[in-house]
Amino acid sequence: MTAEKQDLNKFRAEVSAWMKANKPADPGFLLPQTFMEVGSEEVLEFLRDWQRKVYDAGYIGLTWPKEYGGKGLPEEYQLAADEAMAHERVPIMLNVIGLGWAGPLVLKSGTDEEKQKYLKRILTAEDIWCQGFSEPDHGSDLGNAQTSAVKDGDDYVINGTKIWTTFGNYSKYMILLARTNPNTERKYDGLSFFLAPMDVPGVTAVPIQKITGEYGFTETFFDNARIPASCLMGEEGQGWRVAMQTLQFERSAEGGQATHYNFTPVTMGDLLQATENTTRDGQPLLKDPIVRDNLVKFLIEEKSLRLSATRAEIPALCQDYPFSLALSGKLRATEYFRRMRQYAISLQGGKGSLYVGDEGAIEGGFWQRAYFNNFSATIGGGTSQIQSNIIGQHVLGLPKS
Amino acid sequence: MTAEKQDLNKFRAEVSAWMKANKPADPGFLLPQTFMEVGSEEVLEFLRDWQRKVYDAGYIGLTWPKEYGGKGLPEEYQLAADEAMAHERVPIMLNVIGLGWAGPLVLKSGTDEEKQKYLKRILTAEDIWCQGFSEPDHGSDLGNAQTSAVKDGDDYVINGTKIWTTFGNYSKYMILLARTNPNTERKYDGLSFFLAPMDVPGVTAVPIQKITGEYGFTETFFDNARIPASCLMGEEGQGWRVAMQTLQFERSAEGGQATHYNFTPVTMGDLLQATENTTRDGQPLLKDPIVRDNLVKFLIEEKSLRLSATRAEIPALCQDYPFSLALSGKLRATEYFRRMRQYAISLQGGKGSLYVGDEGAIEGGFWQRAYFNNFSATIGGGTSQIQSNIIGQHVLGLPKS
Amino acid sequence: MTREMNYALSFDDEQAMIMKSAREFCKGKSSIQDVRELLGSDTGYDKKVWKAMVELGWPGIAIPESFGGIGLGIGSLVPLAESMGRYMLATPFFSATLAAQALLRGGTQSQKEEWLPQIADGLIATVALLDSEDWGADTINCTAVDAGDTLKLSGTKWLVGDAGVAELFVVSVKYQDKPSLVLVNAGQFPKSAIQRHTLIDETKRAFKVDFSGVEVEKSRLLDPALSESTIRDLMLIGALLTAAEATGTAAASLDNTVEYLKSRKQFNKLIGSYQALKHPTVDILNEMEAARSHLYHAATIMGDGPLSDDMEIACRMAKAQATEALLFAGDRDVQFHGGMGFTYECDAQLHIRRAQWSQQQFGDAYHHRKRLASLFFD
Amino acid sequence: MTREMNYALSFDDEQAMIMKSAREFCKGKSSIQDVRELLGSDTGYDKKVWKAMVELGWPGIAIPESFGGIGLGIGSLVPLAESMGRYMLATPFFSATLAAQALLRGGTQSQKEEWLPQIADGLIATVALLDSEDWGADTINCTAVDAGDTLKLSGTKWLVGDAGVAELFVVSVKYQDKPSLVLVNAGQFPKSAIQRHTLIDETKRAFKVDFSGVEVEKSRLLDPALSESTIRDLMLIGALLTAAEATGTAAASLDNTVEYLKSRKQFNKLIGSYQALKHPTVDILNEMEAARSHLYHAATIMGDGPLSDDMEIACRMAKAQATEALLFAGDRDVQFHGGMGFTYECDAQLHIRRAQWSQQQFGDAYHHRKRLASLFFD
Repeated sequence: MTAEKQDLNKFRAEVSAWMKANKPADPGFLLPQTFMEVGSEEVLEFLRDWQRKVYDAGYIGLTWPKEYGGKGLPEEYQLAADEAMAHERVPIMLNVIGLGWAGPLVLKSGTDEEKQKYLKRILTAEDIWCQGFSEPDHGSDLGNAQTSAVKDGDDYVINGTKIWTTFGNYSKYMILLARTNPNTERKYDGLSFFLAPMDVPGVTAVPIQKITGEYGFTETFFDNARIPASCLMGEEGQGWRVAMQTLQFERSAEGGQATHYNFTPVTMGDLLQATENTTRDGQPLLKDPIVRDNLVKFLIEEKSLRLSATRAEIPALCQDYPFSLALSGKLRATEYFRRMRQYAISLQGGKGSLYVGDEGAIEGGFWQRAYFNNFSATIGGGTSQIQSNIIGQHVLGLPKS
Repeated sequence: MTAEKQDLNKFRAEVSAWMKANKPADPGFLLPQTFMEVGSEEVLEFLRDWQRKVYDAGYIGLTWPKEYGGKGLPEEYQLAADEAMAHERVPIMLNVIGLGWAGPLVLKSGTDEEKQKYLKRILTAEDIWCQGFSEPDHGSDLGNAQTSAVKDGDDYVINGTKIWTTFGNYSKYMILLARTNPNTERKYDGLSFFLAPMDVPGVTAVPIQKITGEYGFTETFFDNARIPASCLMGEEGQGWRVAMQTLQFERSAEGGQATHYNFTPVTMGDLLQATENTTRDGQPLLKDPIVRDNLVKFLIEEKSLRLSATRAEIPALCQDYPFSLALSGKLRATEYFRRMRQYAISLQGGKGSLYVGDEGAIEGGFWQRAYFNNFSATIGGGTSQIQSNIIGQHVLGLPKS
Repeated sequence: MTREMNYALSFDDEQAMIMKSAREFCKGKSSIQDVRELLGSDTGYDKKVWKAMVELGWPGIAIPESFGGIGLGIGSLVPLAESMGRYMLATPFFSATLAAQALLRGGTQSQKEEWLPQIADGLIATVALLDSEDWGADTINCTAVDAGDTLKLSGTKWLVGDAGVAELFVVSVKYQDKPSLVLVNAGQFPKSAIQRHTLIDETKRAFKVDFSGVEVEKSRLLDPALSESTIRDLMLIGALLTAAEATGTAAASLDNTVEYLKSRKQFNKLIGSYQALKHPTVDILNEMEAARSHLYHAATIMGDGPLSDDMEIACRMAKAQATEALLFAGDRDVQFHGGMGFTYECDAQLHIRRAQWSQQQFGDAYHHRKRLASLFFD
Repeated sequence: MTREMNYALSFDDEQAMIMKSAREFCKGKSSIQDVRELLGSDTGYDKKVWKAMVELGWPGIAIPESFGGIGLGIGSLVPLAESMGRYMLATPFFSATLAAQALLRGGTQSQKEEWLPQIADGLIATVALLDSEDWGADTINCTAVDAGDTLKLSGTKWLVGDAGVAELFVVSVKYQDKPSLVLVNAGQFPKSAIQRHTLIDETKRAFKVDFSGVEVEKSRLLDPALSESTIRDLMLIGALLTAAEATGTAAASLDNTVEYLKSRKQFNKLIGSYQALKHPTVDILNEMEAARSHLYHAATIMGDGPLSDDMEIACRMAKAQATEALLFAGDRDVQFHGGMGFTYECDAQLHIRRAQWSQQQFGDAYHHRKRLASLFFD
């Protein structure tokens, strides 16, 4: 083993030990599996404290430069810390848009002043960030965003509506895609990108109740909201390019994220554990041949997802369709989770009709909520149907639909 | 029970008894399940004799007028005879295009001369008929047919190529869709419909080898083939309407067919019988819980197909989506058969890799051949994908794709 | 498989009339706004609507005329349940109907005379059958033991529909080592014995009921000779009614999806023109239609006597097909609404939640297929 | 499930080289015309191609250097088999490889020394394992009984690959009530004992072989202590190689479909623009890619010793995933070619037939899932 690898293993073990020792006690509510499930101040503050604690311990922002609150370590260290967190199944890191999107963007393209201003407060979760790309009428068609930004002296005046803003009502800043020019030939060329403050007059974030009954998003209205012109990121008209760059961070196609640990993995192991005490036809569920067969199908699929993620990093094994694994990862994983969670509920028998809040519900209704919440993954960031289009066109070279 | 119903039951019993007594002995080759599987003269002559025999016994063409070889009975009698044939699983009636398409068309729209000339010889299978709608470049797009028919004196001169002509090489006549006017605004308005003789110079039918390795279709070439102008059915330019009318006969949406018994139903009962002696993990197949579950799924589906066919005839039970059952019947049945036959093979274990001709193959490779041949049903007459479009548009009112 | 499959499906004018009036009634009384207003309510239903339903005679539609009902048999319940599902109309109808069927099939003459006319007149009754999450368990954990002249019950039942408002409970118990049914009045146990479940389907009301300590007279036992078959038949009838309701909701879900596909544009095209949405929507239609065919077949052959094998097959197939169809419809309803579908405001949530509910009532699809396998292959 | 799943997947330069040269070789030697020309031939393969393969050392690639091979282990067979599947290149490679693995894992030292170098040099050998259609039957019907100094065999084996040209057979028999393996030379039974199967996959050659009456010396028994585990391991390695080949053919089928979707027009549009065709084709890609990931994982962890649980899991998962992927790909390949797909002339027929073949070799997907269930849940 190389010295480097030894160091890494030691570090991973250290993080694991810390997590084991410091993992917070059961807060009495279902912990969010993703950052889109933070529906109350109580949950928010719980996770804000936890992120701060992990940051103070030195386990997020490892690749960011020391002068901005990071540690200047290679990517492998952050991956090791993230792995350790996933392994210990600690609560997620809260400030996802800051840690994974805005932060890396500022780090890559921001001025020194911007870096000073924003980065450390992202790591400490003092400033929560949100994202304003989607609009009510153009869910899948980001390039068609109509929210306007009109230059007026030293300000831009923003008008329009964004939707699916996670933390819209808790955020200090939004990464905002808005139209500075409505008359360009290509719709993309009229867009600009802003690091917009949310605490200015004219910004209203109205919580959206989710299918689960809980909250987690807002619809965000801009009514002549003035933001300083200095908030513009890049040049006017480059907004689409900056946004696409930002999406690359989301898709993990590029490094620089302060952590990847923004969701709690839900595994077949969890499912098997959850249904351990369930019976079917008077027998333990796992004695039922058809249940077994279905579970094995899911195990095969889960394993293939893990293996494919590894294989995507080995170019020699991706020669036929070079972008296939990278582009299909989201589709495959989110659809797998949808089916797996749906199946998990079906295994619960009568208990499957109980919901979060019922004392008889299996794991407090975890699987019901997990199934419902998973639609944010099969819909958000490009629906599964759009993902299939992308793969068909960009991997197989099929004509546009 | 009404007197009428008693008569019908008596008649059905009579047909059954006759079929039992006269069902031909095993000819030593796999009997065709559909008319698209007649790949040799041997099979053709066997079925021609059989149809003749059934006709002579008085069990097809029952609804056709007596003067044209029929019996002038109500539709119910033919349905009863067809049911009896299906129940006894006798070989199919050969001359499908004649009995089910051309015959009803001539009966409905032909002149008395045409009726005299064609109808009885359809019933006796003396004249085999075929159908020339599809063309190589417009499989699903019948309205775009390019085979030309140019009036020249008392003839039309035909040029072009038809494909998927069942019995192309055995037929006396073809119902032919050809373009008499290439310059109409709507492509449909340039088409005309002919009862075309096949035994004229310039017609060549080249057998197509099917995926099964057998024959059953031809590609039919017209090279300045002259047919009498009197072959035109209806007026020039009405071809599309006549063809659609003819397709109605195929879809059984309209009566008048000399028999509906043109395929051997393949049922779950057959499958269960075929796999009776197969073992899996050293046990009879039907002891395997997952096999059982899958078979029950198919049984539920098979039953729903039968029930839906009955329900389609009861308007009060089809109020929400009046054409739903009628338009989805083909899609549902053919896709069911595809999956069911594919599954049947999967149950065979090692024997599933044996094919027609192997002495160890289950039922002589019947299921393998049945699965392959079924693609003619999921492709021909509008692919399953096109059927879904039709249902989406015409039943649900969804926009065109 | 030597069994001959029964394919009977017929429909008379009376049934057509019921279907028509059920649809009109439910449509008129249960707009989606009405449904949503009731979600947070205590009882989950509108008393005025229930009263109107009683006036139409629906609670007694399958109760013989000799016991104060209309006597149209179980077949008449299918179109009613389907329409209720279609408009998500909630009332104690299902609970009361199952209780009436329990009495009709398993009660003594005097019990029938006492209770059936009351139920036909709108008395809310319910059944308490489930001891655990496992619809397939054939043991009964709740017990009745002799205590002098009375019976003393113990044990807790799950998912007892409308227990909060029911005045009469038909409870399955083990008595003298045999499955038995016993009648319990609401007044015979404290309110605290009833605990409302938090259900995934917010239009429904079901409760955990602890019958421990309840004492009833022996005359409250249903006919011991019939109890076992009555319990079996109740489970099948429950499955059939759930199937009918689920099929109605599948159609509601389909309509909701189709409406959106016809009006929402993305990339300047109506999204319904995309085959990725259109074709699965057609599949939903087809699955729903298959369920309806199974349902009307069941409605055709069901009768008042003990259920035959054919009837059992019909109920189980209908349940398996209908709840699978609704699971599929509800799931796609959410997905195809995109971001909107992810909101509580979108009606897709009502359908996907109902799907999870229906799936688990009276046994899921696999439960029924397993029993069908035994009927066909053993 | 307390079992920790093994997710190892790595790849070194040597493997990259093998993969590259395998692909080039197969592509060069096995055009679709070449494949079609061999369909009707007696042996099903081109002797020149086999000779070239032998010269490259492939028959010995997984045979240790000490026995005349290259010693790259089973992992090296995966990319070879995948490329053969990709170009549907037929040779006795699989048969010979399995026979070599049988000897390597279960043979005595002298048997290894005698035969492995010969196989590495191109001797055609094969295995005869199957007694009936049932890959899951754990009884062996073929027997060996003592007849003085020799063993006398009886019974018939199914689906013996390349038996028409094989010079050496490794045959599973019941001997002294235990599963055993025995070596038989082609010369030891009459040609009439071999009967060629008519296979659904016309690129393959397999035979029914009646070993009844064959007498062999006792020295032809493989090591009795190892036979049971060797038979088990052979079934798993056979499954893995079938999976690799099937995955290659799934990719061939995908390419065939994509090619058509990119060039065929209907209603004036390239048919690949229709999502009804495009999205299932993407699904095929994804299923095929999932199979590849399982395969390379298996290739990463397989070794020359008895198979561990992790290896067993890897082989079974690869087989289940790969053959399901190919069944799906082949079926859609035909369907999406429309009328063309229904012809023998269209290459889709090669893929759908291969799919049926692969499905049934060394156990179908369900067979393997059932055994995985035992590993995980019992």
